[in-house]
Amino acid sequence: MKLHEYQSKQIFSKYGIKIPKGRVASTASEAKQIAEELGGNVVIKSQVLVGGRGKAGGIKVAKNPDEAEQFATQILGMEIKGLPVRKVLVDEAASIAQEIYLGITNDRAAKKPVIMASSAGGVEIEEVAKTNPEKIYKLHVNPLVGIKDYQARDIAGGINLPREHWNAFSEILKGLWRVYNDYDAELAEINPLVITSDNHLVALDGKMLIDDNSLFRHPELSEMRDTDEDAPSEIEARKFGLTFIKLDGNIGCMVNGAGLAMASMDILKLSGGEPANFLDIGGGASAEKVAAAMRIILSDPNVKAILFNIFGGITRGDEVARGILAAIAEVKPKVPMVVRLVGTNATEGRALLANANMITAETLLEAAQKAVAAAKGELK
Amino acid sequence: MKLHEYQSKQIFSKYGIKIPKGRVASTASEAKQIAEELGGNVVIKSQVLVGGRGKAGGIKVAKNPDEAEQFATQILGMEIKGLPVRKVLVDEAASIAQEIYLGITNDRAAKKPVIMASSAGGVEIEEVAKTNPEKIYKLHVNPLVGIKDYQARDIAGGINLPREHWNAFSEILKGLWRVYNDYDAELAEINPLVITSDNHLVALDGKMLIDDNSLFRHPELSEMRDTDEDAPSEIEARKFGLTFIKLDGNIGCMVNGAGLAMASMDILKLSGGEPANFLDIGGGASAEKVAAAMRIILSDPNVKAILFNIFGGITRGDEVARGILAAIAEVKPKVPMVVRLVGTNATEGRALLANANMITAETLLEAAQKAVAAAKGELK
Amino acid sequence: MSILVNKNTRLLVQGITGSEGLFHTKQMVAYGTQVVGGVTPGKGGGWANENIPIFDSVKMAVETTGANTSIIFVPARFAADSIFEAADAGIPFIVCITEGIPVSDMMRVRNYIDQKGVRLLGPNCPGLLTPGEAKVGIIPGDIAIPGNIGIVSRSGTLTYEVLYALKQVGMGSSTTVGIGGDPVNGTNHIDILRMFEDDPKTDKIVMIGEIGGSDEEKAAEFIATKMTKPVVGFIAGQTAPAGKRMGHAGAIIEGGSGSAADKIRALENAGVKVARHPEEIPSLLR
Amino acid sequence: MSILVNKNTRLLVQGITGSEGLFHTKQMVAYGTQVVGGVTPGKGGGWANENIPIFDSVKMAVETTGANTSIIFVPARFAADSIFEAADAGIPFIVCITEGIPVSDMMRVRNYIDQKGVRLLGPNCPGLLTPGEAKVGIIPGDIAIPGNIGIVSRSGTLTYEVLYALKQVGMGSSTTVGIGGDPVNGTNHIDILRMFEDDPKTDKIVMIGEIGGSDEEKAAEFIATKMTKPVVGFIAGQTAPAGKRMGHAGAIIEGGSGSAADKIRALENAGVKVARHPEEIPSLLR
Repeated sequence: MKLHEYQSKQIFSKYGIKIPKGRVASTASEAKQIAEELGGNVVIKSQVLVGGRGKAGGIKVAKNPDEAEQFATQILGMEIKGLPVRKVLVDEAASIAQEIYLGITNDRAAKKPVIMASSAGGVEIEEVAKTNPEKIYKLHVNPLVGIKDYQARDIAGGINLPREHWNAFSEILKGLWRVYNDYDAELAEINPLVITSDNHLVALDGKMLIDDNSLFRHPELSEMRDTDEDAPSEIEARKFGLTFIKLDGNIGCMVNGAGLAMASMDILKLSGGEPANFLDIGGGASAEKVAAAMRIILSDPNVKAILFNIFGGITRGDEVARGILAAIAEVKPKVPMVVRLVGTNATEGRALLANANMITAETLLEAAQKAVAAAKGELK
Repeated sequence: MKLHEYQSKQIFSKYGIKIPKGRVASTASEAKQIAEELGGNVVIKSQVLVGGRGKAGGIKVAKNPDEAEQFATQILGMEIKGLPVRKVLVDEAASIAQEIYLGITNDRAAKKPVIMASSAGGVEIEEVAKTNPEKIYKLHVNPLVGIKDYQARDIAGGINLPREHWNAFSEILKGLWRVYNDYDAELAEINPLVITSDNHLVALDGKMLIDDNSLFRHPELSEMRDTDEDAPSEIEARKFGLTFIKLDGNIGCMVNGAGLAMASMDILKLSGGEPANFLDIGGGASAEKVAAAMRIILSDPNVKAILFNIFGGITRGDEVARGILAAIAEVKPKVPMVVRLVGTNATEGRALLANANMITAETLLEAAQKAVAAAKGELK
Repeated sequence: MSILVNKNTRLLVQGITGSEGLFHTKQMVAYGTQVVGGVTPGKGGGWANENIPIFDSVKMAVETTGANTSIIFVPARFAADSIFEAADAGIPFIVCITEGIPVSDMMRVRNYIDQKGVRLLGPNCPGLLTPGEAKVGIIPGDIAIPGNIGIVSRSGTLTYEVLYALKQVGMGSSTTVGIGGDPVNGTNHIDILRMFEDDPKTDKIVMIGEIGGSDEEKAAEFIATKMTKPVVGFIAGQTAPAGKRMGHAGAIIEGGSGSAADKIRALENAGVKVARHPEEIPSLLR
Repeated sequence: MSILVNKNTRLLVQGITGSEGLFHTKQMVAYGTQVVGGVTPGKGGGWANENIPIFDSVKMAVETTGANTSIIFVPARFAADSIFEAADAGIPFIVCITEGIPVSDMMRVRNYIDQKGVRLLGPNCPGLLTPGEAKVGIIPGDIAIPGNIGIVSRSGTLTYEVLYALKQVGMGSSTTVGIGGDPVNGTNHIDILRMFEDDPKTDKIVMIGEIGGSDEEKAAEFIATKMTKPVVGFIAGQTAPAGKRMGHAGAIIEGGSGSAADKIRALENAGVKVARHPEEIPSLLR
């Protein structure tokens, strides 16, 4: 899950990393009041979970509280990349001498955390990676050992940071390392980390991505989740432990296993159809889960047919069949359904579904082709 | 350095390990008052830094506050193995179903911390090691990884702890592990860890040894140091960063390097003398340090001669010579002094000492023999 | 011959008393796999599936049974510790079926087991199957027959699909290995490709990849430079949108890299025939 | 020939600008050791002893100078990190002179460098000397001459004593190694004995131990079973009281074990001639 800038920075601050004075506001008048408290010269920053807020006009510098109110009104009325702005962060404006990038993320190839830093801060790191890859300094950290002072110095030297800032930089990096670890972050990023004109190091912007698999260790974070970026069906699916991604096609898919679900989408496309979703019901799915999955698929009015492709392994065919039957009884779907059931307890499952008026298929290709035909109304 | 039982148990308690209710008292009336607060049935435990307090009569169970006062009076008047009892711990008496030993210490051969546990708790672990070595269950922990639940279960199973206590035991062991780590302990020990008759696990006694080399990380511990067990000269030496151990002979020794200091003592003995002390002035000793060392040696009235054996390496002969001269000027020693100076800057050192009226020697054996003769008054 | 598991595999099941653990233990036993013991802390001394002894710890289980392979079915929050435990107990080959282990845990695990020389398969994988010899995992045994094709895959059910398609045309597998769909795992495509290259019973190889990471691209380079045996490939996720995790934690197109198109191109450049859909694989193997 | 250091040693000095570091750097340079660089964080770009470049990090120093050995003079509270830094920078042989490093730090260091295959000598040691070739440490160069005697010792100045006594009678050393007096260190007696056994320039060996631990007892077993070259021994601390640390953190008789008498007995049983005092060693070597 993604954290908002203001949430990330509050966490950074708890770990000793200096952030600008500021608070979050939901209304323009709140923003004005915060600006007054901060002395007037502030930055109004939209809090949405996408990049490119600045370019979209979602970040503005105000010279006084009235301007702050005016900008906050504008920004709180915006949508950025389709996401409504519900909150703005009102931060004391900083006087910037230099902008640095500093981030820690998982390097899946190296199986280690990697620290990335660049003297070209303030722009997205992917952008720097494309245009000035030599400006990104990387260092891997052994997760059993943690970060050491010499590594912090190595990075400081690697981005040509003036020596007078090495100690402060080292403390910030060690703080960020603890954030990254304590929160099981996939990314903990300060961009920009600025050297102010009075020679302080301040985290002007912050970003954190948390590993969803680790949320059992961080119940407090689940409450901070902003679901604006997710389709309602995706939120509903998460409640049931299902992985669902809404797409633009008209054939609903219910598959067990992520790889097979992707392959099923691919083969639908290859057969001339368009998948309405990615849906992995996961390993060992229960009948209840399957029923929930079916309801979610059918909540999409675009769906003209459903493809069930279940290959039993840890998932058992009979359980899935029971879930389908329960969902049919409850939702009474009007669209044609193509089912293919193979593997563990598939025979039992097929027996259960024998009277359910479903189109059956033996192979995946056959199932996909039948689903495409069904969606076109050529098969019922 | 050693911590007292009450100090160790207070630390354990901070880490979630249950200890008996109780407080420390310096007077019998205090002890009585604590006993009253605790309901009367208490244990009075002498707080001295030696083992075998029980056998020495330094631990007594009182049935009521008056008895507590009476026993406290007795115990506070005792000396145990030469150490005066200045404090007693007054603990609520526990009803004991089983006594367990649990300790974590450095295994120098394995280069790893080792957890030791035994169902034969309540006696010294060295005693168990001699009489029932099979009753001690050992497990090494990788210091880069830390302790894991399965290791705690392994130990619980290894000492045949009833399963109902495994979870509580695991929490205690993990707490003790954090104590051991956070305090850079050489030993963190609960003995006995008791199962009370109402089925709780309580640390009835506690012991901690802290690595002196780590004290820079624990300034608060230095203040807790009880110096009763050390000779005054040893305390004085520590202030100057000198390693000094008082012995019973009459030849003071000042040597650089622990191994050479031991060998110098050995060769004195071989030559028919008795060393008055072990003294290593360490590597790179300054003139000030050498002067302090000389004052400490001369503070012992038994000392009839001094042997200086300095082999320069990181220590420089000229610095040592300057220290000796400064000390002579200040202390004006009346005992004969035999000096042997070799190695780094030895020539400069010998030149400095040429006029100091000292007995010189070329070899260590010669120096030792001259010192023995000097102590007998046969050489001046 | 075969790779990693065979008739001599002495298997330990960690989490044997959980519902998935017990279900698949029965399936493995039915297949003929030597399941020599199970571990569930606190239940040591009992029995699973009538005659499989349960132990409190892997250490005790190994001492008693001589297990040389372990399979893990314990819940995600305890699974990383289970891998540590197996590695500490001297198990040289660990298969972790569990899905949903935090990446931070897995990075610690990898850095620990690598220094011990322990091989991990998974997590979030279906395990592996040497048809006719041993099933260590959850791949349905009846969909595969013995043969000369080595299969390595990031996806579980997609692997079944391939085995099933092969069986329809009478083709069998030497060993089928599911390496799992997590971003940080124990064994990657190259590790298995190398074993297949060295395995006399394997003549051809099927490699199934998916979007995310760069494992397939590296495998392509390995195939081009180090392999003599023919490889047929398939990459799932050609229709996957960027920036969305397709179920597997590792299946995500990030920062413009890891797309199916890139991987297919890399494989084709390495001389790999890439199937358009799983059921096309048998014909490409002829 | 010699062990561990020779004319080709390219030495880096960590903590080169400290007073001890600089003093001994000069001594090592004067001896003829190739000191190729120094490290003091924050002073990179400067020079030590006129022509030795100073770097901010070991990594930069290694990249620039090709150093293959490092010696550490930094204060105890930073020394463990300096060992980590050298190991991470790819230095295969690290000598740590620093005294007073916490044992907890050293246990982490050992468990880390062992997995990297890095050799550490020390800490709390005088380093080593291959007379006429290289001095890496603080052993005074002028007290030793080249020869065929390998010396390994837990004690610094006691080693000087032996070298000095040998020189008086015209005997020299192939390499002299001080392993240090800490309870947890990098290299032990056996490691060095094995190297001497394999070193064609070494014909006889002097092993100097002291009270505490069981290193000498283990070395005695190694000598009895694996060594063909004669060994002369000395154990310091025959008059040391039990339970008191004799200066070295590792020199303590604990729980009744680690006494000089035990060690001498073990060595004598292994056929080692044990000297009564250091100056007796030359005659026992004849």
